[in-house]
Amino acid sequence: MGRLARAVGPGLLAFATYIVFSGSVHPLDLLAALLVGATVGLITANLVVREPRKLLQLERLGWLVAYAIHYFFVDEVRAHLDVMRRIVHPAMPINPGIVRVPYTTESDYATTAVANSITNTPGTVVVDIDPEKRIFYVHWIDVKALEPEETRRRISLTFERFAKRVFD
Amino acid sequence: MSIEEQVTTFILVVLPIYIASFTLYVVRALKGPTVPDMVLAIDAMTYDLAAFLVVLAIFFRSPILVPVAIVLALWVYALDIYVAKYLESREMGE
Amino acid sequence: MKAWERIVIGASMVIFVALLALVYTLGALGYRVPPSTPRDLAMVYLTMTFNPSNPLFSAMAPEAVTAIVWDYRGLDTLFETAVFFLAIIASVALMRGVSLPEKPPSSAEGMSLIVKTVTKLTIGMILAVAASIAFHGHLTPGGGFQGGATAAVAPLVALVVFSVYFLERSGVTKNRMLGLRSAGLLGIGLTAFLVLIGSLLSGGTAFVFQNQPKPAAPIGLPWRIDGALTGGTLFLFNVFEALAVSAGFTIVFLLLAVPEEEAIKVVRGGEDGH
Amino acid sequence: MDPAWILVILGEVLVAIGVLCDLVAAIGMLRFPNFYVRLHAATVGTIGGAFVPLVGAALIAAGSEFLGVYRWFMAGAALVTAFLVLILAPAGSHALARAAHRSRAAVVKPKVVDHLEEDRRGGEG
Amino acid sequence: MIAPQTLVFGILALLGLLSMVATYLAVTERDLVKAVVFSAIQSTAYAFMYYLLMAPDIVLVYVPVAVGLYPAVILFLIKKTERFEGE
Amino acid sequence: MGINIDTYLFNLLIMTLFANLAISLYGVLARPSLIKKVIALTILSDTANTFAIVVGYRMWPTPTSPPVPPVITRIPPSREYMDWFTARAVDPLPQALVLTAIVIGLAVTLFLVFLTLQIYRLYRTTDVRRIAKLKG
Repeated sequence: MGRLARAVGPGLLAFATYIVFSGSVHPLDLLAALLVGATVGLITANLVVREPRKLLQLERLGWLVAYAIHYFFVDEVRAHLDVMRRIVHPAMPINPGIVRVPYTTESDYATTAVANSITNTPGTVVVDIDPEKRIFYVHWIDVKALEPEETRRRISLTFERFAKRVFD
Repeated sequence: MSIEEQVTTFILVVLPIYIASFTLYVVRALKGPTVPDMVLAIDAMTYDLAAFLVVLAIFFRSPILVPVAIVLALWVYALDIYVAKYLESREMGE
Repeated sequence: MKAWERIVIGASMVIFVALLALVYTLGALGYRVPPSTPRDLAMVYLTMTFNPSNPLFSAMAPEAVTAIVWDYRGLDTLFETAVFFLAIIASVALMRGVSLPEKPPSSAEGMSLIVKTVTKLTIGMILAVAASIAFHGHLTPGGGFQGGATAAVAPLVALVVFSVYFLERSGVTKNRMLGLRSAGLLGIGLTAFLVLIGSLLSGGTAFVFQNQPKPAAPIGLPWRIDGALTGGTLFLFNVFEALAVSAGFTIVFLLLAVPEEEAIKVVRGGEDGH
Repeated sequence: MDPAWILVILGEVLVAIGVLCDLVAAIGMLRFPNFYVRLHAATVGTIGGAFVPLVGAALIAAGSEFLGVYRWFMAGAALVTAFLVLILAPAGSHALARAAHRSRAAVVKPKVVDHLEEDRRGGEG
Repeated sequence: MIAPQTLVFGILALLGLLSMVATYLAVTERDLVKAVVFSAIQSTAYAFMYYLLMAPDIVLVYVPVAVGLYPAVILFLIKKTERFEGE
Repeated sequence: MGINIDTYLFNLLIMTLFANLAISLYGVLARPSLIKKVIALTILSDTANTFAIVVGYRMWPTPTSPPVPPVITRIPPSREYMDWFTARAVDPLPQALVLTAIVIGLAVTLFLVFLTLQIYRLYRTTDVRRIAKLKG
């Protein structure tokens, strides 16, 4: 029973991927997609989902959408413009270094979401992660601060706030 | 001007810029100097190539060419993972 | 390497290129490359691959490449698959007696947490995309070989990211993959004889690898169900071939990932026994 | 205004942004001094240069009548590719960076500070 | 204005030159890991070439095999044996 | 007969493929390391496959309308569509031949890789010259 409940999430993801990728909603395709979704869900169930109840809480989805909008239209644009300015600037003003950034998220998915958000904004790349001490080591193109709390405020605080609401 | 003509003209303008940037990526990929540098250049180039192939499929008016892009993106990720694993561990299977 | 050897090899390379260029030029004098019209043989395949008005010679699949691979040159492809199977069996035979040691789960194995989580999420999507490529092989570019090669990325990335011990614990073992691979091959063989068996049961005759009805054998698989094209046997061939190819690649990588000490033990032990 | 035109114009704007990011990222790959700094140029190349134009191409395909019935297949496949690029590219660069730092294949130089190196040395000593 | 046909044939010729350079470097390089990466560049050039030659089926099977599986196999092999080619 | 720029570019492509063939042949014959021989062999077979695809290509019907892959995209095909399609599609036969050749080539390469591994386990080297000396 537990495995079946956990299989729903990855199965739905595989089902949606199949339908979107093949771009057709003919009954036979829907049947094939159901088969693929069921098989993939059962295979990867224990790997992917720990607590299937989280999938049903709709406010998490709402926060996910808010996260995406804020991320793409504010953070990404600002970071892209900054790094592109550094690239085309004749003097190439860079000031790189690897700093510690602490994090407080609990689940694997929340941590990964924060790390991927940091890496996907140009200017900061997660080089290593220490799960015991809860520290990201971030390569920063323009080091402005060295203290952990200050780096956290400048790099990852917004991402963490959203990621906690969505995944934790 | 119809949509078709407008899209075709737009893609014809965009195409040489793409070729120029691919040339620059290739220079970095051939130059190195270290293995991670080369793989990173291939990585960035291939993700851009995937986007370019979708645009080119519109230009060729052949929508069925498009699954190519997804396969490229997936397998370049795999290449990254192999090289990273090769560099950091003692045995590939561990 | 000695200097004169280098010179001989370099000179032979230059001669090789020059000869090929000569052959090419001579050919090009009578034949323009690239041609401005397709060859006659190509025209036959292009007009026949999906032609409801001439069902006797048509494969009833809009994808000409898949139609050629599994219909017009079906037996040839079957034997090529057999070559693939034999090469993998030979690899397994070279590594006979080598098995993976048991190891308790630990957090140190594999790569970092981020890569692991991302891979967990994407494995399902990779398999779904591969299934889509294989199942729509008779409509859009794709098919058994392509779908199988795409699906093989899932176990391979899992092997590299999570470690081979993890795969072994979660049930992806060499023997199971050999079983899946044999099931795929058996499916290909059965599909090849499917129409023949059906025809014999109903008292007629048919050809091996028959897809659509022929003059002497008026029986065939349906090429359309509820308005959706299925291409007769092509769909089944694609599914089974994808199964066989992906399982075959997985076996080889499971074998390659065995730690070297184990293999050395087996090889050296065999030497001492002689 | 025709909705198809809106889709196409929006898509073209996104593709144009993508081309610009792509060119700048390629220049950055050549100009930046070491591997870790080049990672940032590669991020510009993958998010601005691949994710954005893929979404744009999906919009163009959805609005282009002349592509025939397969244009939905095209738009869907482009969107799936965009999503995969969004989650795979950062994991790939993170894996490369971590491996390069652990195996010391690339040196962190020029640098202001390297806390990772300090912590690792402290752990060993 | 260049005709689209000439543009595409020009890209094909450029890809041929690139694959030639990559092949030369892959064959003469003594560090085998770098040789594998050069052969991956050559494979990417070939994959793009197949795409422009209107063979999507071949790209779909060639990209997994040549970008994904060959480098993995050769890297496994190098890890188990030796990295540098003796001279 | 004047020289056409398109034909010139296409011939340049074919010449580079010939050069690839020669370079990789040099790698197979003359490099000492078995691993390098395997790499060169894969490049050799890829180049041979590319030749088959290049032979199946065609001139564009007009300089602005590209050829299409050999896949019918309008179901059911009308008479006019079939005429349009056959005037534009590339040759499907080389593609079908190369498709299986690539997968079989990979399987054979995997076998070669296992052989090389076994040789290394027995002789502790992948250099053919040292293996020839060790032979006892």
